[in-house]
Amino acid sequence: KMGNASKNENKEKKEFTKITFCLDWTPNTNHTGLFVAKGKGYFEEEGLEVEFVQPPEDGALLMCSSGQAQFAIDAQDTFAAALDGDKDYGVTAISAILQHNTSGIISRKGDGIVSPAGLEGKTYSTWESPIEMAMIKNVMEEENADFDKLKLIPNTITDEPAALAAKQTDAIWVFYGWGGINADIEKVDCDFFFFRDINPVFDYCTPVIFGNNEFMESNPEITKAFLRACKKGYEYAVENPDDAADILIKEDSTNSLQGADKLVHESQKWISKEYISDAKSWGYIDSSRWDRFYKWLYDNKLTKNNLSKTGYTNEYLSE
Amino acid sequence: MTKKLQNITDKLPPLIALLGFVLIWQLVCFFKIVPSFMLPSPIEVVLAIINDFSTLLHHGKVSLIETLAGLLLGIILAFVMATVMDRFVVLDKAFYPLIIVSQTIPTIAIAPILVLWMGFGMAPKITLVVITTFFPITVGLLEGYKSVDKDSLNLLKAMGADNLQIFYHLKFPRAMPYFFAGLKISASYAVVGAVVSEWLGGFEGLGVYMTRVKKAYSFDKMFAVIIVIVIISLLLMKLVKEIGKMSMPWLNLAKNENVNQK
Amino acid sequence: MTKKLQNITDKLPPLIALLGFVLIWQLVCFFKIVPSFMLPSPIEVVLAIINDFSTLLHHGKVSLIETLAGLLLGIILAFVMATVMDRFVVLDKAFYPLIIVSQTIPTIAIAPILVLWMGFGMAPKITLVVITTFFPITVGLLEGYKSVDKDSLNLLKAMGADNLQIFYHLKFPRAMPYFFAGLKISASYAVVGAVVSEWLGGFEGLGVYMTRVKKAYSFDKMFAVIIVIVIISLLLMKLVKEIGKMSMPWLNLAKNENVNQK
Amino acid sequence: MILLKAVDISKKYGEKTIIESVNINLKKGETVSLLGVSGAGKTTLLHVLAGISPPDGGKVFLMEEDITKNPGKIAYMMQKDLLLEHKKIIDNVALPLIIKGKSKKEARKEAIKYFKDFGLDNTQYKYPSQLSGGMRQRAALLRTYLSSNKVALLDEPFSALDNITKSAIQKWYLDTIKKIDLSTIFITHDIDEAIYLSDRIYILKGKPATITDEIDLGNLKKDTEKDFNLTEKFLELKKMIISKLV
Amino acid sequence: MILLKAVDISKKYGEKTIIESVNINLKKGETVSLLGVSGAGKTTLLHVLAGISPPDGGKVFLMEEDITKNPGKIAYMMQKDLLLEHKKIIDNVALPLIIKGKSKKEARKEAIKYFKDFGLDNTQYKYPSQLSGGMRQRAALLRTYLSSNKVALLDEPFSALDNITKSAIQKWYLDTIKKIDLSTIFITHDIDEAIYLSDRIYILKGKPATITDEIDLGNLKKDTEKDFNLTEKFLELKKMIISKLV
Ligand SMILES: Nc1ncnc2c1ncn2[C@@H]1O[C@H](COP(=O)(O)OP(=O)(O)OP(=O)(O)O)[C@@H](O)[C@H]1O
Ligand SMILES: Nc1ncnc2c1ncn2[C@@H]1O[C@H](COP(=O)(O)OP(=O)(O)OP(=O)(O)O)[C@@H](O)[C@H]1O
Ligand SMILES: O=C([O-])O
Ligand SMILES: [Mg+2]
Ligand SMILES: [Mg+2]
Repeated sequence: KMGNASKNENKEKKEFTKITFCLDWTPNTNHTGLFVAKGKGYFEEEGLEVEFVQPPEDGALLMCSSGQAQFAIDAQDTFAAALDGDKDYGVTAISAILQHNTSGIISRKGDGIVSPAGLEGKTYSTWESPIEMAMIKNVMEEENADFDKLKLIPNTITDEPAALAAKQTDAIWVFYGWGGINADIEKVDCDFFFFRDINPVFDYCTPVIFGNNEFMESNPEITKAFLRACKKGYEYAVENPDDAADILIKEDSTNSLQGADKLVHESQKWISKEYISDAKSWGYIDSSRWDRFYKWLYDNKLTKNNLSKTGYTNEYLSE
Repeated sequence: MTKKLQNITDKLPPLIALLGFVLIWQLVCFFKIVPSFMLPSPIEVVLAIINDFSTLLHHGKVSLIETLAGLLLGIILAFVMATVMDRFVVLDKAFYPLIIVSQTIPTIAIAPILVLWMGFGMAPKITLVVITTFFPITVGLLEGYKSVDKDSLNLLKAMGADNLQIFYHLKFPRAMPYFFAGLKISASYAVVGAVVSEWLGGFEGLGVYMTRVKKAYSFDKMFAVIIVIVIISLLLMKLVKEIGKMSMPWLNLAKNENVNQK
Repeated sequence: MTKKLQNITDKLPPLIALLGFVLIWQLVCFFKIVPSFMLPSPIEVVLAIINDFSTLLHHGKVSLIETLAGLLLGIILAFVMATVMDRFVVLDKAFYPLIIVSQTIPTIAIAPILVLWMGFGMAPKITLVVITTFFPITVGLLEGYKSVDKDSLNLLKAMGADNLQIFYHLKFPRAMPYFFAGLKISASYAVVGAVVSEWLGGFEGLGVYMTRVKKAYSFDKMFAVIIVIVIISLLLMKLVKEIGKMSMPWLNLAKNENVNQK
Repeated sequence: MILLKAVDISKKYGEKTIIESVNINLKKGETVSLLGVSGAGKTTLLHVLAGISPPDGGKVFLMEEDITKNPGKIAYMMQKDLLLEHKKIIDNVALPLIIKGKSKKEARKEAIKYFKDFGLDNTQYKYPSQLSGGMRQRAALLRTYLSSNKVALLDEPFSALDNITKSAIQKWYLDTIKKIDLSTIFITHDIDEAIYLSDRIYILKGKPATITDEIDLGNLKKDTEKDFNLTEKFLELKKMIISKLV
Repeated sequence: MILLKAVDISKKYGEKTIIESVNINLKKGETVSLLGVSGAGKTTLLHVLAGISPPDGGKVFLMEEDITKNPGKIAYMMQKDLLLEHKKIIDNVALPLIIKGKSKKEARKEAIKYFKDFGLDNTQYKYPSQLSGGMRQRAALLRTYLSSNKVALLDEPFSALDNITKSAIQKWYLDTIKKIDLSTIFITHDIDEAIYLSDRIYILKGKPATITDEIDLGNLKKDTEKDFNLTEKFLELKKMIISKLV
């Protein structure tokens, strides 16, 4: 059921352990360290052969649960729903790719959405997830704005700056390192605010690397080796953003980032600072921030159970 | 064999097959051959349908309205296209290849573009249903029109009938069985078309609900939605069949009414 | 009219229609009736195809392999099912409704589940192609088998033919035109089936590439992919048509070979 | 009085001339048969006479009026009975009236009067597939009659029937056309039938086909003589016609 | 010598008895016709004789051997010509040999010998739709012959042909079965045809149908007398048969 990943193949001269790694979405600068680890042979050094795969929509975590992938990227907020149910998905968060939540709301410059208060009377593109709605409501209420006066429309946007420029919507949730930078590249003047700046409880972990429990318990050394290589890759990306960006473009087997060089490089310049940030080392999951967010979910009746202190571990990270 | 008995022996095999299928499904879940988060058991799914009934009804209604509107417009479009193409051979030659091309474009690729163009209301959903449904009906009607034999045409011409009369008294009735055959195929795709387009952008409808429960890791609810979609599709196909029967009484004459000795 | 001339008048109307369509598209873009980020112009799309050619070729190959494998398995499955169902009426009654149900399940709902069950390789993609393609072929074959007239059957029985001989000499050849009609429909859906399943999980293929270029804000590349999909589908349909022609020489006898005076 | 006159009709399909310089005429009350082997061009000629197929040469006149390429003036009963399977018998029969502009209600009212005369009681609201072959024949003839034209063209009206049951319908047919005063040209390739039913026989022969013979049977008392087709006189006629056909 | 003997055959479809207590036989070299109106049950009876339809009572013997429900022993030429449109003429004709286990190559080799005799030169690799009606008839007869059975059943072999061209094929048929020494039962509802072609006529009549009459024509010299079907003798016979049919 675990596939052939746990079985070392002895036939080849060098023994490689095959790892399937499920990304959260198409390759972007959140993933640079991983592609660097692959491109620069860090995985190989650890005896790993890693394949990056794309998940079904919103399905990375499940692919890891099912054992089709040993590791996957997801986020703390969406993970809550899996943790909260009565089914054991058998996955645990083992590493934070970014230390802080870099997401926030982007809007057209001049519309006055420089902070949540500005959302009143405006149009917001939503995925209608309960946590998302609760967060928007919370940040608006922090500034005494009325959430009911926010007009909601479905989020079908792929090109955020263009959508803003065409006035399809007024406000969109984006990760600054990609969507925000893209607005600069496309020369659309935008305003942006981070959720974490309005309410620190929203400085949760996203994106996060998850591992399959069964695999990790029977292969702790491989898990550690995997994270070691990742860490090395991200550390390289921190030191050499330009070079790392080129590696990302080159290593993406689909060539989908070709022609987006400028975006990748600009994004990389910004996001490289976020990989480790104020943490002692890359990947560390700050339990206080993790627990604080889950407690908030429970207090606001967004989960049935108090999920604090569950779902993560730092034990596979190297010091 | 009496009629009633015939009815039972006709309906027994599919019922047994269905029950067998559900039983195997339940056993697979019971013996955890597939982990429960990957495949909810039939019982869980039925419970999900019961618990979610009003929500499913609400979203189902939205999807059904889109489906019916799309199907209706698809029928109208198909009727106009097929009739015009049958009348003017050049247009047939010109547009038939384009129509085929339209069917090879993946709907999940155009659905987001339609939403981009038409907004979040029902318009893009209905449009997608039209795109997926007009084709089988058009093809059916064209084939039906072409099935009219020369002799019948000559008969009406000999009576002095004009093109409109020939269409009304001969071509259209002859094309009806083909029309309904096409419509049945369209009906089976229509609901799925609506759901896919909702899936890719909207506030209401089974497609939207499906993405939502999927994000919440509620596979039992997701399967409940699938079952609702299947049921709506089957009912729609049944409806088309019944309307077809009613509209074409000459095809369903009971054997005992038959005066013909042969 | 000479044959060559006939050929030109047959091909001219669709060509003009296609050119007209592209021209309107280009004009819509040129006069910015639709903003350029919503709709790349045909020229941009052609450039994207040229620039991305090797990438498109690579992913196209993957999708094509999945398509062909799925189609082949779909044919085998359809052949076995239709033949067994034709032979044993009970099985026909039992499984026909289930087969119809299988066609009303939205593929985008089951594709992620298939990936969950089968992994990221080609297996779930091929399975999805099989699910979308076996139906028209099965229905075609069943109809074909049923089209065999009683007299021909009796002729072979009178010669002392057993069931296998009747199948080989009569039923299968008679069902071939129906088989190819079904296969043509299947071929038109097969590529889309592969792309949809790739879209929902994988590392290669046109579907994967499509989601990625979409996320990279490259609508021109996305349209390039759509056009590649359309071209592959059309080529596949053409291939099926040609194989059909070759396999059924008795249906394509030139008029001048006809000795029959009537 | 000559009702229908076809002058110098010729007709090609593509490069091939099917019929050439055909002249025929039909007098009031007359029944004329058109005899020829399969593929001779009989149906082609009838199409031209009915106005549904344009001739490549020649003209068709109905009592001095040029009706070439002008359908709807002559009743035409197609090969076999050709009832429209999707219409009830009453609507099949009333179709010529509806085509000519009558409302469905009016047309049905007009048509229903004749059902008894044509032996079609209680079949009005049935569909064609519910009728026997003989009944279908009668319905088709009633429809031909209701087109209210004085001339009727019939293409192999009895070819679908087997030889034994055929004779009953033929007898009924002779009686009926007398009663409704119809002038008829009908196609057959059955010599017995031609002799039995017609006042005159045209023989269509050759490639391209033309009228090679005209045989007048006007003074034979066919219906009065029992088993006429088993008499010497009949045999002589048949021999003569065969010699002209081959 | 009696080749084929059917004893007390009866056959029902559902509740309805179609034929009852039918007894017929066929001697070596004989041509026997089965005459009856449409729907009488002629085809039903032939199906039973051929073994493809099980009787509800009675037995069929081929030279003492019980062949009831045992197809493949008697050649059967179906209504019309019924060539398989998807097979070349050579493969249509060789089909009985292939069914009996010969390889395609062998079967073709065997079949090809007879093409000249049957007037089918140069049609071997053509498809049925490329042949004229007469050629198709001959191909079907060759196929019947190649089944290497001594008895052949033929269901309305000429009904598809028009009355004028029919006689040529009938003549050819008479010659051929003489030449290949085939004993034949054939169905027709054409009295002329029955008289012209057969040594004996069975009349099938009634509901349920049974053999009501048997007419022996053994001593008529049909083929020597020119235009036999236009003679007095023929007429007398025809009158007699009609009286027995109706
Ligand atoms: N629409 C057509 N196009 C080309 N050729 C035609 C067409 N209709 C008839 N023909 C040809 O014209 C010739 C005469 O045909 P027609 O149907 O008039 O014969 P017919 O005497 O009515 O024969 P039958 O007794 O078999 O009905 C035939 O050789 C036929 O193949
Ligand atoms: N498979 C069947 N099931 C039920 N009834 C049948 C079946 N086949 C024939 N019949 C009926 O049996 C009767 C005799 O049919 P059969 O075909 O033997 O007549 P026939 O004498 O060959 O007629 P024809 O000259 O028209 O070919 C008819 O009433 C027919 O409707
Ligand atoms: O999900 C976003 O990257 O906006
Ligand atoms: Mg004709
Ligand atoms: Mg019969």
